[in-house]
Amino acid sequence: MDTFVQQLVNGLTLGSLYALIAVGYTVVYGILQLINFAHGEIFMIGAFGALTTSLVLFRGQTGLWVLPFMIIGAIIASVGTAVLMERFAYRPLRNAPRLAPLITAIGISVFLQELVRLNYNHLPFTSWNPFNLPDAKSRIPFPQIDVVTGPAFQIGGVTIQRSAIFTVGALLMCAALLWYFINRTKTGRGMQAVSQDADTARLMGINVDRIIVVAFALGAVLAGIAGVAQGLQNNNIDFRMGFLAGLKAFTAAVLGGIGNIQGAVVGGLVLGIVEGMATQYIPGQFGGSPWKDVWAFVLLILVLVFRPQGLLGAKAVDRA
Amino acid sequence: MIRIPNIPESVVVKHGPKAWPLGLAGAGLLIFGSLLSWSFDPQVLGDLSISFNPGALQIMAIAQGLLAIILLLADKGPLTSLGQWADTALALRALATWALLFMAIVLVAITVEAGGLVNIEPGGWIAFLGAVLLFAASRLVLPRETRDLGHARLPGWAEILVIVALMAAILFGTAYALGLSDAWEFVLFLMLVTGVVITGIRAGFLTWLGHVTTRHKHVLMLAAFAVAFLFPFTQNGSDANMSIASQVLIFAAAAMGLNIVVGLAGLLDLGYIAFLGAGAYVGATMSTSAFATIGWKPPFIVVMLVGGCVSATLGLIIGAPTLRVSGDYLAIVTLGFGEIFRLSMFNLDGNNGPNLTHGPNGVPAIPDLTFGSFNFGDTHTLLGIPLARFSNYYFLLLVLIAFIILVFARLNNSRIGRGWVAIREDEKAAEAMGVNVFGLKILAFVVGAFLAGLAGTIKAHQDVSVTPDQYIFLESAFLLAAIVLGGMGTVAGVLIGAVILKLLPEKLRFFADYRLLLFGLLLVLMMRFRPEGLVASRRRQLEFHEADEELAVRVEGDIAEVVI
Amino acid sequence: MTVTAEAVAAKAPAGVPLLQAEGVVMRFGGLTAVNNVTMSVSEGEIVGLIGPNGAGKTTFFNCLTGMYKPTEGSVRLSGVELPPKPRAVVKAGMARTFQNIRLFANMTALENVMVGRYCRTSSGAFTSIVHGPKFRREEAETRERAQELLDFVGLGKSTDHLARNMPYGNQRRLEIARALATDPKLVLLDEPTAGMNPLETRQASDLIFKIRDSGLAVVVIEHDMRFIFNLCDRVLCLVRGETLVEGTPDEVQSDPRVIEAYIGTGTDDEDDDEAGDTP
Amino acid sequence: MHQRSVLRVGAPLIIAALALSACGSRSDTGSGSGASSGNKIAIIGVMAPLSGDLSALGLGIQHSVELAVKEANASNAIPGWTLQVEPKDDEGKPDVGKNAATAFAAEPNVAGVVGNLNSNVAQSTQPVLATAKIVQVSPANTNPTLTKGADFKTAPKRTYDTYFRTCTTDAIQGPFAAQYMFKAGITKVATIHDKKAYGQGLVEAFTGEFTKLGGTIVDAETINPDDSNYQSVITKIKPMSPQGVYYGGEYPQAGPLSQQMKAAGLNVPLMGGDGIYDPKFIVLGGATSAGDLATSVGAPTDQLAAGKKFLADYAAAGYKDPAAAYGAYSFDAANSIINALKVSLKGAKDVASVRQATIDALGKVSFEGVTGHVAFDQYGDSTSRVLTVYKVVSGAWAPVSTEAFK
Repeated sequence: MDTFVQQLVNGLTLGSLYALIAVGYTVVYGILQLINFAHGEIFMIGAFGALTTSLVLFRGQTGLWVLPFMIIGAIIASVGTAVLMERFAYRPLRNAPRLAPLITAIGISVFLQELVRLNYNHLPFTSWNPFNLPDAKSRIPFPQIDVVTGPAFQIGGVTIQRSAIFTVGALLMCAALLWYFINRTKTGRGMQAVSQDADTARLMGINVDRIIVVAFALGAVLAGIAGVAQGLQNNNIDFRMGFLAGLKAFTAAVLGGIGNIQGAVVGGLVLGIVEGMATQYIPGQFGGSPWKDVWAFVLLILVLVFRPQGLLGAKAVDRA
Repeated sequence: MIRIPNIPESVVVKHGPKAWPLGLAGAGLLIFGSLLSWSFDPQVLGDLSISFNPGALQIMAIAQGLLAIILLLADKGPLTSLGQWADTALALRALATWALLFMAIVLVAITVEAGGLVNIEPGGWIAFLGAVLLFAASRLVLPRETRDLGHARLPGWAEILVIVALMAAILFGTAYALGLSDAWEFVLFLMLVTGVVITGIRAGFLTWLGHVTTRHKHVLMLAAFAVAFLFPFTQNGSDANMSIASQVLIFAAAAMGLNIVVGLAGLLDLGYIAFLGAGAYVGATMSTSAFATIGWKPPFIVVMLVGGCVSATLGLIIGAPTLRVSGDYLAIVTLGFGEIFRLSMFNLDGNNGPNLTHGPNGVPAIPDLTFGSFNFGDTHTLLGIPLARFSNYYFLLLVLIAFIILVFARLNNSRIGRGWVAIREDEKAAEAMGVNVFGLKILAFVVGAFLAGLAGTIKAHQDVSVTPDQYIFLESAFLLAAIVLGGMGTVAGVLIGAVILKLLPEKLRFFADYRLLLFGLLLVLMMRFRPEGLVASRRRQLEFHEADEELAVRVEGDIAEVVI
Repeated sequence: MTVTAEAVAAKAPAGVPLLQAEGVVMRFGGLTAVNNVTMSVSEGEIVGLIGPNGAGKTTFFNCLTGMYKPTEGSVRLSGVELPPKPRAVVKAGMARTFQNIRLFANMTALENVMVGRYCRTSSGAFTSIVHGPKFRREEAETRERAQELLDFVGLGKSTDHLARNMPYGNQRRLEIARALATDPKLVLLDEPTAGMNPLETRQASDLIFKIRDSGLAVVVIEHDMRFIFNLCDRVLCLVRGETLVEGTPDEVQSDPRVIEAYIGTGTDDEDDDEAGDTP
Repeated sequence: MHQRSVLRVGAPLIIAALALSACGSRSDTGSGSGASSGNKIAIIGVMAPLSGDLSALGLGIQHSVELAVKEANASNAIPGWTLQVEPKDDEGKPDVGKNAATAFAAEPNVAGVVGNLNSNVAQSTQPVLATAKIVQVSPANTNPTLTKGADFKTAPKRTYDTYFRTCTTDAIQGPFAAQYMFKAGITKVATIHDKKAYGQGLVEAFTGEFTKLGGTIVDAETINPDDSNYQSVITKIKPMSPQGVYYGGEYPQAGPLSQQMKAAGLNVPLMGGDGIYDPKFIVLGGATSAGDLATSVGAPTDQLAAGKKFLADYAAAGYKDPAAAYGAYSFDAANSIINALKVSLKGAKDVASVRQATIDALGKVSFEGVTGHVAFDQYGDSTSRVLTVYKVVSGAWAPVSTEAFK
């Protein structure tokens, strides 16, 4: 029983992370019908933004008060990247065949990974590194924050890590704020209008370009926070972290019904729990942690084939 | 391509007449300067320090000068009969721009390599001055009306000769480029080739060549294969370049298979490398390697077929969801399949699942192929030229590529190919017209996978070992990039894309670390500015430029899908 | 010159109409777009389908051609029930055109028509690759037949033109040629004269007569009353998804309910149901 | 050098190619002038990842070989010959490595090659170099199958007689660690490995010895090296309450694993092989990594006099990148080739004709290197069996015991 609860906790923690990233896929997809394949890298850049903030401004500080600054740093980095990406890579392709933005996304993804890997600690072709940043070619330890990464809580036989509480808490807060933003603000309602029918919304005087930028930025905010959460949880970050996390988060978004924000959250949590349980309870040779990713992708394919509208989606999806 | 703003009309009109003598003077200076010594340091750039004994780079510069003189004489002078066909003015502009760039980079190269501007001898400066003059002159030459090149014809034998000469030039150009070990020389040679090609395009030579090659399609094909076949003989027994060449061929074979799926049927497959991997694993596990896990050791031809069929079966499985999902969703499904394949190969090591693949360590020590008494690992001598291991594989792969091209081209020009185009254009309408949409999509996956599987079985033997990390997502992305870069749905495009993506990193080692970065950037820029690729299929070009009416009218004449 | 299929399917038993749609109902969620419509078409007949915007005409077409699976009802061709699969429907001998032209824009006219021959040929991958005898025979036949059909619709000189470069009227004709290439017994034309000038409209009706004369049955959706009443042997008027009147042009024309339907509902449905074409 | 051959074939066919023939001959005379004082040239190749995420290790290998060659040339180790280093990038990928090996095989002056870093790359380069009879000494491959073949446990059989290595294989390190742990009173251990040859081999060898000594393996798990979150595996292990965890793999995974283990309340030492003996392990493992253990081959480099000298020389040579984990082994690998060449190149007219002699001589080398005594057994493996256990003490690896493995 303890093991079950423990894997449930692990699953929820992992799932919260997926959910935070998945929202970004879903928001952009809802408005542009575009799979922003490079969203995983936004998450990675967020983590590096937080790391940079901590190293440049508060090197060696471990007090809780650093955390908000790190989160702000993460958000600035991720939102900046997302907005630039939208402006220079995706916007010119708005009316291109669907293959074009997808290939662009792959290109951006590779580009951003390599940019961080090669140039995180120095400018291109120089060795100028005023803040003595670490080399990003391999894993970098993530700064530890006193209250958030201390020893774990022990409840009965179940261990709950402090970072896990942070991750789940961040998801809850973000979900609440997001709900408020979408349903109670003018911009949020504008987003809803654009996702229903962009052309009509434009005729109604909604600045569609601005809404699209907001959608990218919104996803990036959450991805940035997810980057911090993952850094705190795993204690290390690297330039590759976005690929698999992005793929899993996309799976989560599809699982919940892409385009549907509640769906992304639910999908993320379900996927996380499935992974945790698959590690523990699938017996025999095809169980255990080596196969958990396989099961996650099998789940993705099954959902796409048999229920492409996802768990919470109602509308049949037929996008060519 | 660098765009230089046009000079104001008034200046051109006023100084136009001076362009011709100025250009001749520039070209002359360029040639004269190139005959002199360029550098004091004999160590750099293959020794450019001996006057009247030009080094390789100097010969390149002289070639550009001569080409410029020919163009000038075609504009005004004894070659005007040529000038009425070719757009000499535009060509001259392109040539002069690239020549100037070439000389500038030469000077930079000498400065960097030898350490300081002082190392440049007067010859270098004279040649540079010549390039500058030529450039200035080229901006002043006025474009003229030219006749339609579609009507320009030579006797049949002469046209065939042109094709043969061109192919020979490609052969020796490639062999020469591969032999260059200095990165500067390599880059400069590439610049020369690019400059000449662009000059050719501007002059209309390539358009004419297009007409010629359509008139002599079979000659072109034969010549191309002859060139590919002759390539190992230029290596004089050295296997270093053949190793790269045979990798390019495997990559090209896989890319061609993917091109059926992406280029013809219009389905984006992001896990395609899994098919190559499936073939390779079949080849490895059924080989006589001590690590092979399957006891059955049939002749290789059977192994190839098994590999192809296993891949095709996977293709069928991956293709099955196309019944329900399409577009981006399909791309993600294929990506998921690719990851599942890799992870499965990673895990099937006896610890987690049956022992089939030895997990991350893969199947090493795969012996060379033998057909009868012919062992691919041995060096064989033909016409006095030794052909070593990789040359043997190269020939085998050449046969495979020929087969794949045949399949590709014939399918494209059949009822099935028309069905694929129809699906790409408007899936609903195609279905309403009785096209078997689902069947054709599956067929594309199966045929593509089968071909990749065949290539994979050879790759296993050629590579000696098969490991899961050769079949990661990035490799699928590279395959896709080869197609995107070269041009979707064309054979030549894919070959060019494969060569660029596999060869350049080998030759441009100093880029090594920035390779992937540039690759990512390239994908983004290609999609932005030339989504149809370098060698575009006419139809694909139209599909990517829906709004371009002018293009549509221009293309109409030769839409009859020339795939070569 | 004939456009009929050479014995595509067994001839229908005497007395059974060529097309028989019975009690077709199509609901989207709570909306009933087509409600219990029954229609039959005999060989060599031209039937008109009229109705105000949003009456469910195109939805009904989609039900007939298998694009939609009707919620209730059945569609029979020559007495054989049609499965709701477009490909099977085409194979059985019913082809259509679209309200907003859906040609393969980047293919030439000839290639467009050749695609229409797809379902009447069967060369597989293997014979295509080796250029086997079957492939060569079918390819030559396809090409010849496609050219014949282009001549038939009056596009004989536009063989190599790209569909997207052709004038609007010719695109309509090309779409008809493409539909005819499937060797149908019945063609469904969805607003074949939309956006045409009077001259083009007259040419279109000539073409439809010509098709009929070659032995095919035709069903036409149209807004142009004069066109439809001149052309059709029988007219069906749909209003809000239901059959209002069915009869000869004269009967329908003089029916007060039809006039009322057109005047009374002309403004409340702006969108035609083509929007629902891709759910 | 290819361009001349191109032209030899091409000239009869294309007149234009005549023009190029001039430069073909010129560049040959040009490159000849690189050698000093009329000495003949012998090239020692280096194949390692010089770009990409493993480049830190690869560049350390390259520079260490350069240092060895520089010292050999300075002392005129092989009279009449000048050694040169030619590095080639294998990117840590088998197919790129194969290209590099093929290029070496095509050069008549290549006397030996140091490399590769990765065992799977070596699998691809071994046959290429073996065909050309070029000796290859790896400073870092630990996969036993490279020297002893597929059935290395039951029926070891030398695969390629050109292949040698200066590092030890997993078959020694694992049992050594087992003995140390058991002696320290740890009898219940959970094992984790990354499924790669190195990690799996270590764990298998460890498990064999540990159970033989009477210890219990309470759980055996694997991880995927691409992952960075090991919570689910830790959750599986924790209820078994092991007294220690033995990890087969490398530091990028081991560091976070250690940290996450401790954070989840599993406060037992983690032990691994030389793959985790790296300062980066401690950086990634954080403060809680104190007490974690690692084994490494040879005595500590900075304790041997020769090792100290190597590190000092390396620093003095001013290379941009540090010697890294495999610098000392690479230095020894290069020196073993140089020692073999001293024998085989004596009186030889060119490198290519004495390649077999070089192979034979390399099998017999025996000298004191910077990692200890360097010699090879009949399979090409290093005979050095001295190992050291290191422990994380106040943020650094501190040697706790150095012993010869029995």
